[in-house]
Parts: sequence; C-alpha cells; structure tokens
Amino acid sequence: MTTKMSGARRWFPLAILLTLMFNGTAFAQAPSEGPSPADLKVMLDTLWVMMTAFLVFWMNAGFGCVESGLCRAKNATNILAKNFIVFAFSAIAYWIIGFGIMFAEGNSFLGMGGLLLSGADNSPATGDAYQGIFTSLNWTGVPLLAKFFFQLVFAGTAATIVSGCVAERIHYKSFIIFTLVLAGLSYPITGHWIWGGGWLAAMGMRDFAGSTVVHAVGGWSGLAGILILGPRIGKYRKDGSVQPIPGHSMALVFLGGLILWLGWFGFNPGSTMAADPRAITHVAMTTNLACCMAILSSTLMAWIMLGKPDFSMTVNGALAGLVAITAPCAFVSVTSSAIIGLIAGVIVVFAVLFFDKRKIDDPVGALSVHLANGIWGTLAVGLFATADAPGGGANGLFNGGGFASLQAQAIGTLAVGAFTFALALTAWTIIKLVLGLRVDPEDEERGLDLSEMGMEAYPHDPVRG
Amino acid sequence: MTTKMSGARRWFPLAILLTLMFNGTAFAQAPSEGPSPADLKVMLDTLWVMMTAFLVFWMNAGFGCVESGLCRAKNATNILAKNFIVFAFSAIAYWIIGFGIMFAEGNSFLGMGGLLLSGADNSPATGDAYQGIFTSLNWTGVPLLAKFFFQLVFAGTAATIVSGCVAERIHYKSFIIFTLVLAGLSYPITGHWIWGGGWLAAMGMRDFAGSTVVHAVGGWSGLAGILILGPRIGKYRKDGSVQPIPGHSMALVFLGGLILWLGWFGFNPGSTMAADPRAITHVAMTTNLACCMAILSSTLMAWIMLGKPDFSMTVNGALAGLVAITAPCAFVSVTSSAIIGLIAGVIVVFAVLFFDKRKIDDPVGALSVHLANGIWGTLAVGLFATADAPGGGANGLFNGGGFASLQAQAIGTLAVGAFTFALALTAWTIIKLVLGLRVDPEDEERGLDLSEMGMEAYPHDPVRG
Amino acid sequence: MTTKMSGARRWFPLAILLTLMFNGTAFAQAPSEGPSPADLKVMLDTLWVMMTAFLVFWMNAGFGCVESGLCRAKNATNILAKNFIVFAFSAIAYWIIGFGIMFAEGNSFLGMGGLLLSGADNSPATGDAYQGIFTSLNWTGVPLLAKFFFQLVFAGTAATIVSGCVAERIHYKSFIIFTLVLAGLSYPITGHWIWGGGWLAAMGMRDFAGSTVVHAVGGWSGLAGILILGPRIGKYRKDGSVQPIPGHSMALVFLGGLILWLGWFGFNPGSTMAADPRAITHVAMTTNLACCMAILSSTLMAWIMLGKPDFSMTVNGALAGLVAITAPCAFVSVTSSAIIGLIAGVIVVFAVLFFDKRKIDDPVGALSVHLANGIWGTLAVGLFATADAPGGGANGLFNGGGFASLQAQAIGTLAVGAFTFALALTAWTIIKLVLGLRVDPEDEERGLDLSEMGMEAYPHDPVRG
Amino acid sequence: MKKLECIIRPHKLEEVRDALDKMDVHGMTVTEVRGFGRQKGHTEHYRGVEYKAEFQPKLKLEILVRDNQVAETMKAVQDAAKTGKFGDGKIFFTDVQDVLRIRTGDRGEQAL
Amino acid sequence: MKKLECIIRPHKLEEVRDALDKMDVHGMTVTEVRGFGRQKGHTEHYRGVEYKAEFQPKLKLEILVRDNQVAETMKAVQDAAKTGKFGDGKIFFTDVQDVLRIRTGDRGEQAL
Amino acid sequence: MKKLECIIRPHKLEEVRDALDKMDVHGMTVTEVRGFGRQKGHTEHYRGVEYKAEFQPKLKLEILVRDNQVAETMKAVQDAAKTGKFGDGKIFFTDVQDVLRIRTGDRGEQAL
Ligand SMILES: Nc1ncnc2c1ncn2[C@@H]1O[C@H](COP(=O)(O)OP(=O)(O)O)[C@@H](O)[C@H]1O
Ligand SMILES: Nc1ncnc2c1ncn2[C@@H]1O[C@H](COP(=O)(O)OP(=O)(O)O)[C@@H](O)[C@H]1O
Ligand SMILES: Nc1ncnc2c1ncn2[C@@H]1O[C@H](COP(=O)(O)OP(=O)(O)O)[C@@H](O)[C@H]1O
Repeated sequence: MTTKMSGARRWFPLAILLTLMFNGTAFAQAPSEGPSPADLKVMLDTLWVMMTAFLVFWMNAGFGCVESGLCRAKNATNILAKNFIVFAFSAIAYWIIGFGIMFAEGNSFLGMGGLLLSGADNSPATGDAYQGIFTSLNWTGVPLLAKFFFQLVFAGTAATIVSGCVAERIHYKSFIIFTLVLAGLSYPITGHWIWGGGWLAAMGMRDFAGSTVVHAVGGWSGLAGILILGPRIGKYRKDGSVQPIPGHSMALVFLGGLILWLGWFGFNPGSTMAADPRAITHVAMTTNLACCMAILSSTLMAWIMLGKPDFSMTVNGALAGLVAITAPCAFVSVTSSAIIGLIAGVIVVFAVLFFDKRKIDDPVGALSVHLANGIWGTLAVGLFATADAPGGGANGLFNGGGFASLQAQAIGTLAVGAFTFALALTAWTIIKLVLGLRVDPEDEERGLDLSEMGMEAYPHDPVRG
Repeated sequence: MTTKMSGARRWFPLAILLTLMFNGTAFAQAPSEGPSPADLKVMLDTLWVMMTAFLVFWMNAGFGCVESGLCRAKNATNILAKNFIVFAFSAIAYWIIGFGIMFAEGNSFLGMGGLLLSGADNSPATGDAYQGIFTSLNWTGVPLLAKFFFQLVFAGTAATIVSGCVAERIHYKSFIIFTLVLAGLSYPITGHWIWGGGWLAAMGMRDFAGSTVVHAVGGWSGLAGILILGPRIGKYRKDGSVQPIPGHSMALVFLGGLILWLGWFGFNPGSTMAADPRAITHVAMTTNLACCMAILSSTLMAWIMLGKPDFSMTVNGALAGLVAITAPCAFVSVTSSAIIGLIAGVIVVFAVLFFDKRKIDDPVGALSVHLANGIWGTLAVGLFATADAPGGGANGLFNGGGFASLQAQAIGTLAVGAFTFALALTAWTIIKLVLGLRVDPEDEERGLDLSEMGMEAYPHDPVRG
Repeated sequence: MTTKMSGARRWFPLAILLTLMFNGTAFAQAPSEGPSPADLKVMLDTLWVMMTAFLVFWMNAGFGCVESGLCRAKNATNILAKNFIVFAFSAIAYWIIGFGIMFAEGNSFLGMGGLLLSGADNSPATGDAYQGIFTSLNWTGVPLLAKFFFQLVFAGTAATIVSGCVAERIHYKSFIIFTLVLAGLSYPITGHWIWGGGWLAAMGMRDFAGSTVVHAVGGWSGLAGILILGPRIGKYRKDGSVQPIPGHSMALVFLGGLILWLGWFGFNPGSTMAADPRAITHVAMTTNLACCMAILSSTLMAWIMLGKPDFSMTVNGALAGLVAITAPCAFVSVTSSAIIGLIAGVIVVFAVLFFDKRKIDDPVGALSVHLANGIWGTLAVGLFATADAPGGGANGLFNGGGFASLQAQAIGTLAVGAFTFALALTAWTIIKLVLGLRVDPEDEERGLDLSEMGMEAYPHDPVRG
Repeated sequence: MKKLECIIRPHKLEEVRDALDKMDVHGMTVTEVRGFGRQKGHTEHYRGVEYKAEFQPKLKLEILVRDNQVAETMKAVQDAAKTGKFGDGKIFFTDVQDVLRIRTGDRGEQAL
Repeated sequence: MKKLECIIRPHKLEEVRDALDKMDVHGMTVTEVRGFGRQKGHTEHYRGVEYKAEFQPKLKLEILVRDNQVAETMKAVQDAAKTGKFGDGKIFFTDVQDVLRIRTGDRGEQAL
Repeated sequence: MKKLECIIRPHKLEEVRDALDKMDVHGMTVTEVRGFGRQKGHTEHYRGVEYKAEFQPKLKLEILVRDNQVAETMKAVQDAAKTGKFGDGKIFFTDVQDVLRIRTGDRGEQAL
C-alpha cells in the first residue's frame, strides 16, 4: 500500500476480494494460507470455462473463412461481413433476452426473467447452495458472467451456421434481422427445453455440447431460408443437372477448417464447465478421434465415388465428425466415438449429393454438416451411450439400455426440428414481406460485394496504380 | 528414479521444486498432501497470466493481417515483414532496457535498474513479503518471468500500432530503428508513470489494460510519423479531395479483426494478472460488450452517412470499442461498457473522416482506432468508474465521484500525449536526417515489396510456369 | 437433483467423480471443503497440458500456411490437403500402435503393448504410486488421455514436416502412406529411445521438447524423400545454377509463421506437462528470446549477404530459433537461449544456400529449419546446459560439465538420424515400387491441384460469371 | 481470316459460348479486362469515403473465324451478350494474315 | 477506325485517362500484362537466391478511335505516360474493319 | 511491321523466351488468358459433383516484329512451344500500321 501500489493496476488483495465473493468464509483462514480448496476450484473452473469460451469465440473466424472460401470472390466481403457482424448482433440479443429465456426459471417451455442478466444469483454457489433464478445452471461453480459468456459464444455459433446456407443471394439487412430472431428467441427457446431444465431435459434427452441445441437448430433455420430464397442463379442448368459454383479460395477453407477444429476443443471439452481432469480429457479424445475418422471416411468416399480426393469433402468431413460427436462426446466410449465419426464422414458425402439432387442450394454444405450430422450425433447418444463414460447416465441401445434413450433423443430431434423450422419459415417469410430477402438478379450477378456492401474484397491494384 | 525416469523429460519432483521457490514452506506439509493453497494460487495465476499473454502475442498476427489487408498488394510483403519483425526487435529492446525503465525502482519519472532482468527479486512473493527492485509489480503473485513476458507482449503491441500509420511509404530500416526507441525508451517511460508507480499513478490516474499506456502511446508515435512523412502519393487529389486507396484483401482484414478481438480477451482479462473469477469474467464481459456495441454503432453510422454498411468501418468499429474499453474494463459496470462502446463506434467514424479532411494520411485507420479511442477510453474511466466494479477505486463523474477522477485521467492523457508526441517527433526527425525516412517516389509507385524487400507478396505463377 | 438438473448437462457432483478417480482419498474430507490439494494439482496440470496441446494442434494450420505460401498456386490445394489430412492419419496410426511403441513397457529399443491405449494404467498417479504399463510417463500427474493427447499432437508435427520437403511433386496417396509409417512406427521407435525410457535416455541424452525427437526426425524423413524424388522440374538450370521458384503468398507465410510461433508456446512450455510456475515461465522466456534473436540474425545475414532483408528468411529464421531452443529450453539460462537463437538464425541462412548448392530441392526450407537446427538444438544442450535451470541435470561443456553431456547428445543425434534416415529411405523406396512416388512431368507442370486433387485452389471467378 | 474481339459482361460468358457452340466456331481465348466507357462506374465505399470505381470488370473474347463467318458470329455474340443497358460492350474485328497451329503446323483456315 | 494498343507503366493509368478525358475518346479497355524488353528486370530475392524477374508489370490499353484521332491520341498518351526511363512502353495501332455496339447494334464510328 | 500473337501453354514461356533471345527479338508482352478449343477441358471436382472446366489456362504472347522476321519467329515459337498434344495453341499475326516508343518518340521499326 505504498504510493507505488496506488497505480492503475493496483489490485485489491485477493483475500478481500474472495471474502466479498464467498460470504466471508475465506476469512476463517489465516491469510498466509491462501485461498480455500473450494475457492481454488472456482478459480480453476472459471479459468477453464473462460479459456474454452475464447476458443469457441474463435470459431467465428473459422466459419467466416470456410464460408467465404467456398463462395465466389465477388461475394466475399459480404460473407465475411456477415460472419463478423453476426456475433455482435447475437451477443446483444442474447444479453438482452436470449439468456433469460434459455436459463431463467419459468416453465417447461420458456424461461421467464433474466433480462439483461438481472435477477437474483449467488453464483458460483452450486447445487442446493445456489440461490437465484438461473437454477438450471447451478451445476457449474463459476460466476454468472462466466456462465453467460460461455453460453453466448454458443448462441453466436448457431447464428453463424445460417449465414453459410443463405450465402451469395440474401440482403445484408434481412440476414441481420433474422440473426436477432434466432439468437434472441428461437435458439433460447429450444435451448431451454434441453439445457434450461425444460421438458426435453425432463424426458431424459441428452445433448452434451449441442449437436441439436446448436448445430441442428442452425441447420433447420438455414434450410428454411434456402427454401424461401431458392437456388443461386446458375446453380442448376435447364436440364436439371448441377453446375458447381466453386469457391474462390481453398486456402481460406483450409484455415477455416482448422480454426473450427481447434475451436471444437473449446466447444466440447469446455462444456464440462468444470476443470474435471477425467471428463475434459475424455471429451477431447472422443472429439478428436471422431473428427479424424470422419476425415478418413469422407475422403475415401469421395475418392472412390469420384476418382479424386475432393478436398472440400475432406474439410466437410472433419466438420461432420465434429458436429456428430458434439452430443455424445461425454457419454460414449473412445471406440464408439471412432464409429460415430466414421459414419458422419459417410453421411456428409451423401447429404451433399442428396441436397444437390433436391435442388436445395446450400453453397457451403452447412446442411450436410450441421443439420444431417447434428441429427446423427443426437441419435448416436441413444445408440452408443454408456454409463461408464464420464458423462454417465443411461446406457444406449448398443450397450444394453434398450430403446429408452434412443426414443428420448428421437423425440427431442423431431420436436426441436419442427419448432425451429416452423419458426424460421415464419420469420423468413415476414422479413421477406417487410424488407425483401433476395437481391435483384442483376445485383446477384455483379456480386453482393458491389451491390450490398459497396466494397470489393480484392480491389484491383494495378488499375489504380 | 529408475532408469526409465532418467529420460530427457524427467522432471524434478514438484515438491522439491516448490521448496526451492517458496522458501521451504512446502516442506512443512506431508508430500502426499500436495502443494499448499498458496502454491496452488501461484500456479493458477501463472497459468492465467501465461495463457492470456499467449493470446496477446497472437495479436501480432491480427495487426499484420488488418494492416496488410488495408494496404495494396504491392506493399504487402513489406507490411507483413514489419509486423513480424517488430515484435522481435521490441522484445530484445524491452528485455535489455525497457522493462527496467518501466517497473524497476527509480523515481516518479523513470525506473532505474533491471537491465536484462538483473537485480533482486523474490517473486512470486507479493505485497510486503516481496523483496526486490520491481516493487511496482508486487501486487501479482507470479514469477518474475511471467511478469516480464506479460508486459513484453504489451510493449510489442504499442510498437505494432505505428507500423500501420506509416505504411506504404517508409524505409524498412528506419521503421525498425524507431521501434527500438519506442519499445526501449518511450513506451517504458510513460508506462512507468502509470503502471510503474510513477507520478500519474500517485495522482490517481487509472488505466486498467492500457488505453493510454499502450494504444494512445502507439497512436501519438504514429501521428508524429505521419506528419513527418506526409501522405502517400495519390491519396489527395489536386483539388484537395480524397482519393481512397483501397486495401487489397478484405479476407485479411476480417481475419485480422477477429484475431485482435480474440487477443483482447488476453489483453484485458489477463491484466488482472491473477486468476480472479469475479474480475476476469467481469472484464471479459465488458470487453466483449463494448466491442459488439461499437460494431453496431459504427456500422449504422457508416450505413446512414454513406448508404452502404462499409465493412472496413465495421472492423475499425470493433477495434475502436476494444481500445476504448481497455482502460475502464475493470472499473465500470456492464451497462457502462455498452455505452462506452456505442460512443467509440461513433468516434471512429468521425475520426476517420476528420483525419482524411486534415490530409493526415493514415492508411489503416490506426489513429482513429488507437489514438482517438485510446483517449476516449481513458477519459471514460473518469466518467463511468464505480467502486462496485471489481477494479474498485474512486467513482467517476456519473456515479457521484465528482471531477477528481476525470481530472486525473485528463492530466494523464495530456501528459502522456505531449511527452510521447514530442519524443516521437524528435526520434523521427533524427532518423530522417541520419537514415532517411521516405522511399523515393518511383519506389513508392513500384511498391515497397520490390524496392525495399526485393520480394513480391504474390508472385505471378503462370508467367514462370 | 431436481428435474432441472436432470438435463443433458447435468454433471456428476465433482466430489463423487474425483472419488472414482483418486481411490477415495477425496472422501476423507468434508465435501464442503472442496477437492484436496493433490486433486487440485491434477486439475491444474491437466488444464495446462490440454491448453498447450491445443496450441500445438494449432501448429497444423501454421505448417499448412507456411508450406502452401512458399509453393505455387497450382499446387496449393494439394499442399493444404496434405497438411489437413496428415494429422488425421497420424492420429489414427498413433492411437492404434504408435503411442504403445513409444511409451509402453518393453525393452530399450521398443515399447511393447498399449495397442489402442489398452493395458493397465492408474494415471494420474505418479512416481512409485503409478501402476501401469506406461511407466515412462509416470512423472506427470495427469490422466492417461491427457498424456496421449499431448503426445499425439507432437507426433502429428513430425509428420507435417515431411509434407513441406516433398511438396509440388509427390503423389497424394504415396505421401499418406508414408505418414502412417512415420507416425505409427518410425517416430515412436526413436521417441521410445529418448522419451520412452529407452537406451538414449539411459545414456543421459536430453531433449526437452523434441529438437531431435520431433524436428530432426521429420527432417531426416523428408531428406530421404527429397533424395528419392529429385528436384522439381525447373528448379535447377542446365548450367547448374538455381532458378528460384517463388511461393505464391507471403500473407500465408506470415500468418503461418506467427501461428507456429504461438504454437511453440504450447510445444515447449507445455512439455513440462505440469503447471509448474518457475519452469513454464522460464521455458516461455527462452523459447521466445531464441526466436527473436534468430529473427535478428537471419534477417541481418540475408540483408548483408544479399542486399535485401529477404522476408522468407526472416520467417525461416524465426522457426530455426524455435526448433533450436526446443531441446535446451528448460536446461539453459536465458542468456544462453539468446546465443542459441542467434546461431540458429545464421545456420538457417547457410543451410538454405548449402542445400540449394547440393541440388537438394526443399521447397519450403524444412531441412534448414527442422533438420539443421534440430541437430544444433540437440547439441546445444551439451554445450549450454546448467544445473541451475529449471530442467536441472548435468552441466554442459561451457558450464564446466565437460564433454559427458555433449557426447550423449551427439550419439543421440547420430543414432536417431541414422536409424530414421535408413528406415525412411526403405519406406520411400517400397512405396515408390508399389504405388509410385512422383507425378508425371506433365502433371507436375499443370500442377498437382488439377492432376491429383481435381480442384484448383483459386478457381477463376469472372470466367464463370 | 478475321479476329473478332468481343468485350462482354463477365456473367454472359456461358451464354455466348453456348451460342458459338451451335455454330462452326472451334475455339476462343478469354481475357479478364477492365473497361471504361459510357456505363457509369459503380460507387464504392472505403473507410468513409465514397468514390467512383470507373473501371468495370469485363471479359474480352478473341475469336478467330473464317471471313464468311464474321457476320453470323457477330450476331450470335450480340444476341447472347445483350442486356440493353449501358456497358454491354463492343464487338470489332481485324484482319488476320495467317494462322499456325502449333501442334500440327497447319496454316490458314486449316489451323482454326 | 483504328485500335490503338498502349503498353504503359501501371501507375500512369490515371494520368493517361485524364488526358484522354479531355479529348473526344469515349472509352478504353485495360488489361494487366507482363512486359519484357530493354528495361532491365528488377532483382528479386527468394530464400537466399537472387534472381532476375524479367517480366515487368504493365498495363495494356486498347482504345478504338476514328482514323483522324490517331495522331492526337498517340501524342496525348505519350505525354501522359512518359517518364523518360527504360520501360515506358509502346503505342501501336492496327486497322479495325468494323465495330458493333452490343447494346444498340450501332456499327462503325457510331459504335465508338 | 507485324504483331504476332501466340497462345501457348503457361509452362512453355521460359523456353519460348529463350528461343526468341537467340533471335533479334527485343521484347514481348504476356497476358494470362483462358483458352477453349479442341483440347478437352480437364475434369474438376467440387463438393461431390464432377464437372468440366472447359477453359484452360494459357498465356498469350504479343510480339512486334519486322515483316521479314515473321517466318523465323513463328518457327522459333512453334518449336519451343510444341508438345504435340491437343492444346498447344496457335500463332497468328496481323498488320501493325505504326509503332511509337513512348520513352523516345521513335517511330516504326526504330521503335521495336
Ligand atoms: N473506345 C473504346 N475503345 C476500347 N474499348 C472501349 C471503347 N469504348 C468502350 N469500350 C469497351 O466497351 C465497354 C462498354 O462500353 P460502354 O461505353 O460502357 O457501354 P456500351 O457498350 O453500352 O456503349 C467498356 O467497358 C470498354 O471495355
Ligand atoms: N517487340 C515487342 N513486342 C511486344 N511488346 C514489346 C516489344 N518490345 C517491348 N514491348 C513492351 O513494351 C514494354 C517496354 O519496353 P522496353 O523495351 O522495356 O522499354 P522502352 O519502351 O523504354 O523501350 C515491355 O515491357 C513490353 O511490354
Ligand atoms: N478459333 C479460335 N479463336 C481464338 N483462339 C483459339 C481458337 N481456337 C483455339 N484457340 C486458342 O488456342 C488454344 C488451343 O487450341 P486447341 O483447339 O485446344 O488445341 P490445338 O491448338 O492443339 O488445336 C485454345 O485454348 C484457345 O486459347
């Protein structure tokens, strides 16, 4: 407490701070002994939750790179801008109402309260010691803002998935409005059902890190958008055959793919929301192995079916494996994760071909990755779950648990899908009527960078000297 | 201690190591009980400090991407090289003299000692238990090298800001020399005033993570450089109107923007230099919210004023919000952070227009981001600070604290600005006289990649087969 | 245990979980007291190991960016795909047999057992308390899956190094097969000698984070591949002079360089495999300083010898410094690390010139970085090691330790080099006979993206509208 | 023989090529160019300043044809490339004195 | 009508265009090219080896003009593009037999 | 004077230039183009769909020569650029009416 210490970085001695936080229990100890084990655990869990949340935040860069890389240069600024801005708008919407709807006390269908994070809360107290309105998050012993921040980056992910589906033809402003609906309303409602203590949770549906809660929800919303928007000009020839529209940069796709893979080490292991050694290492292992196996199977499938090891399928395969293992990562054995990943890599290849055949024009393969494998991953819990895994709980079909778990997973998948799809269709339709959804054909051909953004992604240099 | 353990990775049993470090207190415990709570806290704090320092280090990539993306392809290698090399040179200068000047004992204006990290130091001891020459850092219980490493990545950031201001026209070698002056002398001196226990700290000025210490200092140094260098050829037409010189890659700008945003989760929350759950989550929250709000306001401002949602303004807005919240992040409420961010997004748009009108040619908007919002953020502490925030301390004007804090912030802003600007002007002038500063007009038109670096960023492929 | 808690994210109360893991010791404490210090240390160590493993994983992106940036656009998809897929295949091979060969009990030359991670193991128990087949890793108190995951990302790195050496002329499938041999067999065997308690470890050879184990091994394997493949068409003119083949993007090289630098903060400090404050900060410091010094010396060397500050040499210099400090980072003083880095930067420049003169066509400089400096770093331990450094152990030559350590390092370097080179030559030769190694000259000239991958990296946009 | 040069909008390439496919036109060579003419440049924005990007992206097609193909080729290209708005581009032709096919050494109309 | 082709230094484009603006020249088409000539190639460095990059970045302007505009246009371009150093480039012209404006179907000088 | 235009495979540039070096040819201008002709387009794959990329990357060389150099230049280029497979490209030439060297104002053959 000399003058030296009165500098800007002076910090309240930790003991006092902890006292304020933990109802004075710290004081019982002699200061020289440092924080109590319970305090230390809160610190550890908070560190883990925040560091993994940062990794999940980083996935925004991954989505932006993959999506812009798989689109044409004339739309690149637009897609990059969407991916940049979507997190900001989601964050604001989720802060204002989304988090409350998802996690505040309410009924089985909706949280009510928690606007702007208001309301009683004595986090990091856990279990019965917790007193506040976010009871559904009382299992993790971190401060409320850590809970919020971690959940926020997940909400942002769901919103980002949509931007790939509707790429290269949608009005910038219309997309932004939809983002607000998704992050503020749709995602929190179905999220409440599963993670917020709602009816699906009560029914026994399990989704560890969000194959359904995040990925399928993003996928269904995007599918609704695609159906209302229609395919890009030139994607399907008059004879009905597919005219591929190659993206402009495999370097961006590569980088984005690895950013997402890295981010998933936050997404899944971070969803323990506790620095639990056994659980986080198990989840990191299953996550990584499913991804590697899906790379193997998607690459081989493409190689065998097409004669060449299509790199965009390799990357889509990786993401497919990651999406599929997201729900089961803590509930299945390492071996099961390998199988889940292998199958995910096959699903993604067929899904891409299927959607193309159906003239559902999904420029970046978001449906094949997030929707198809979001569903697969959710059902995989019902098949492969084992009580021996760190997540515990009921066994799945293949481990002698019968159909109980699978049924809960299937109902959850359907219910969330139906609700999200219906809400998204409604929202897209209203936005279309009020603001318009699709840019003029001429603008689409010039590219959205000029028509919507007024700014090329790669302005020509020599022409301007 | 079998032969198996004598491998390269053999590790001193931790108990012994800790004994060496913490004066034997560990020995008092039975080894089976593991480390003491105090030891565990040191571990936790060190983990946090190092992981966040890595995130701040990563900002070098962000600056390089944003700056090169906003410049022309013919100068890209040069700008990338500057951003790569600047950290290496800063690190060496800061290791040799910078850190000592900033944090060693000395007087109110200058630390004296600590060359090459020499001098007494018993970190991680804190408070009164600390015995050594870096008393101004005795509030954080981490080893000296953690303190150094964390401060080093901040020094590197300040140096990097300048490279954007002087882009596309400065000699590579002249820039490198200036970097040494900035990281070895200028930044540490003013840093000493605020973070090293100097006169501004004594006066009550507060700058949590460096709106002034890092960002405004970088901005003032860059401004001096711009004034001496003059605008790039072609930036202003004969009639005085602005001829924009678009950068060559919005993909790089996007990626750089998100890298910086991610890095800021190290910059601000890491500045707690302790794994303090309440503080780090609060700071992460205010940091993120200010950024999101600034994205909102800068995008809307650009959209309304120009008819298009200029993406480069969106990214500059994000950075503006982050710079602005850097000083107040631990001292203000979440709501205040939203307001600070909103205003930052407006400031950055007007600042860009202002500097352009004044013919101050700042290719990447570094002044609008780092200088204008560095000042705004510093003053915002005096307006919005609240004793209830985890950083504690005096209330600001809007929370009934009167003008005391605001006055300290204003004096600090002015003093640091005046000193830094004068020193930078002097340094640039001397470098200009001795080495030359600006490349020949012909070289500027060919691009610095050929004239300075002898290497194109994107050599043409087909021409060489 | 209300309905709220039965949601998917319900988490076993930590106390129970820990009980399962740590043989019930947790139960001795009252639950309200939280985890024991020993438990907390396991948590901390696991956090550190996992977070640094994520950073090392991220290096895959860095290698992909650097390598593709230094190659031509017509081969970019191929190189990116190799870098993406190599980790997946290495991971599978390492999981199935590699990890067991490297760390399971066996003899001095080979681990036997541990297939698919099977076998007894009571990690995180350490030292004498450890009972299982991976005794050589009993010095780190983290769960087995953390040990595996951390070692896995290192194995992936070794495999990635090769992809740069053989770039722009090898069949995709042949490279993949070699990857399996390297990650499943070659790397684990020599790794067993040094890190798995084998004969080199017994002899006193030390390699903290893998200058030899990872980098030189990757380099020797790549050298064998280069010798069998021969130079790229056009690299050497008829008169024997070198025709440089510039890479296509310095932006990718820049980004990759910084990603690798960041990743090295996982690679080296993470190799403590424990959250040991003194050790991790020391290692981060030596790692960073060696890198900065190597940047300084390589840039100056290039500038003086060639008249221009060749940016690709700056990046190669950075990586050279990082590779060189990898073995000694925990065994040498900060000052020694500066010297080691300075020398590494000089070595890399001469090595590039040397390999070019010998017509050893290494497109990305992988030999100069990983092989030459892998050897240098390994020997540097024998020269600069000091018992005062956190890694402890014998002093090196310059600290009065005589030639003992240097001799062990030299023998280790030679033995690993000879074995790896011979095995790689054999493997490459067999693959060449069975599958073919080099693409047709015509395909090489069209680029591997069309001939091997069927997919351009940057498809032309305007031509397709 | 004549060399037709056609400046067209980039997204019209496919249609033009399909039109030529139906005729006896064996090949063409395409260059990305930037055009400047009556078509108003589009407005771009950059860091708060609005400016005219006067050069429009266009494609230049070079098509070697026999003298008697000139008229119908021009018509085919025009029909396919026309939108009726400023900036559709031009078609012009010059006299080509001889052509050689590198692969075979064929000369003149044989080489087309 | 004639087609003027001008090989110029990239950074001279703006000046050339301004010069043509003052004359009755309605448009032009610009291509990025690489030139090789008397101008010594610049030296580049790559991974320790110095080498000549013999091809210089240039711009090629193609300008269709009426016959009577040829002389003044050439002069205007020359004046604007000249630096007096090796590598300033060339202007040459060929005869254009006919021009068609895609938008309107105008032919000949009408189409310029 | 004549302007030779040569469409060649990109990797043949070096050889062609070396061949011209040995003759009295002072310079050339190179453009990246995409060609379409008898050469079958290569097959590319994209997200599960195989498709023909009909346009092949080619280089176009423009070489101004004196009338009496035409024959030997064509031969030199042909020899250097030939592989004998579809897609080797074409050489054709047109009449150039005048050339001006921007740097000096030289006209005609002086300006080459
Ligand atoms: N005089 C000219 N010389 C060469 N190219 C021209 C000329 N005039 C126009 N062009 C080319 O034709 C394109 C279209 O011309 P423009 O005048 O914009 O519209 P329109 O063809 O409808 O009259 C221009 O972008 C340019 O590439
Ligand atoms: N014979 C030629 N044929 C075609 N283009 C040429 C020829 N000679 C020169 N050029 C073009 O003109 C440019 C400038 O020519 P160069 O000989 O370097 O300088 P200068 O124009 O000053 O004589 C070259 O870069 C090339 O693009
Ligand atoms: N009629 C044409 N007009 C203009 N360019 C042509 C024409 N025919 C061919 N080309 C150019 O020549 C290249 C090679 O022609 P192609 O028919 O594929 O093979 P080849 O030259 O062996 O007959 C094409 O890619 C195209 O650039």
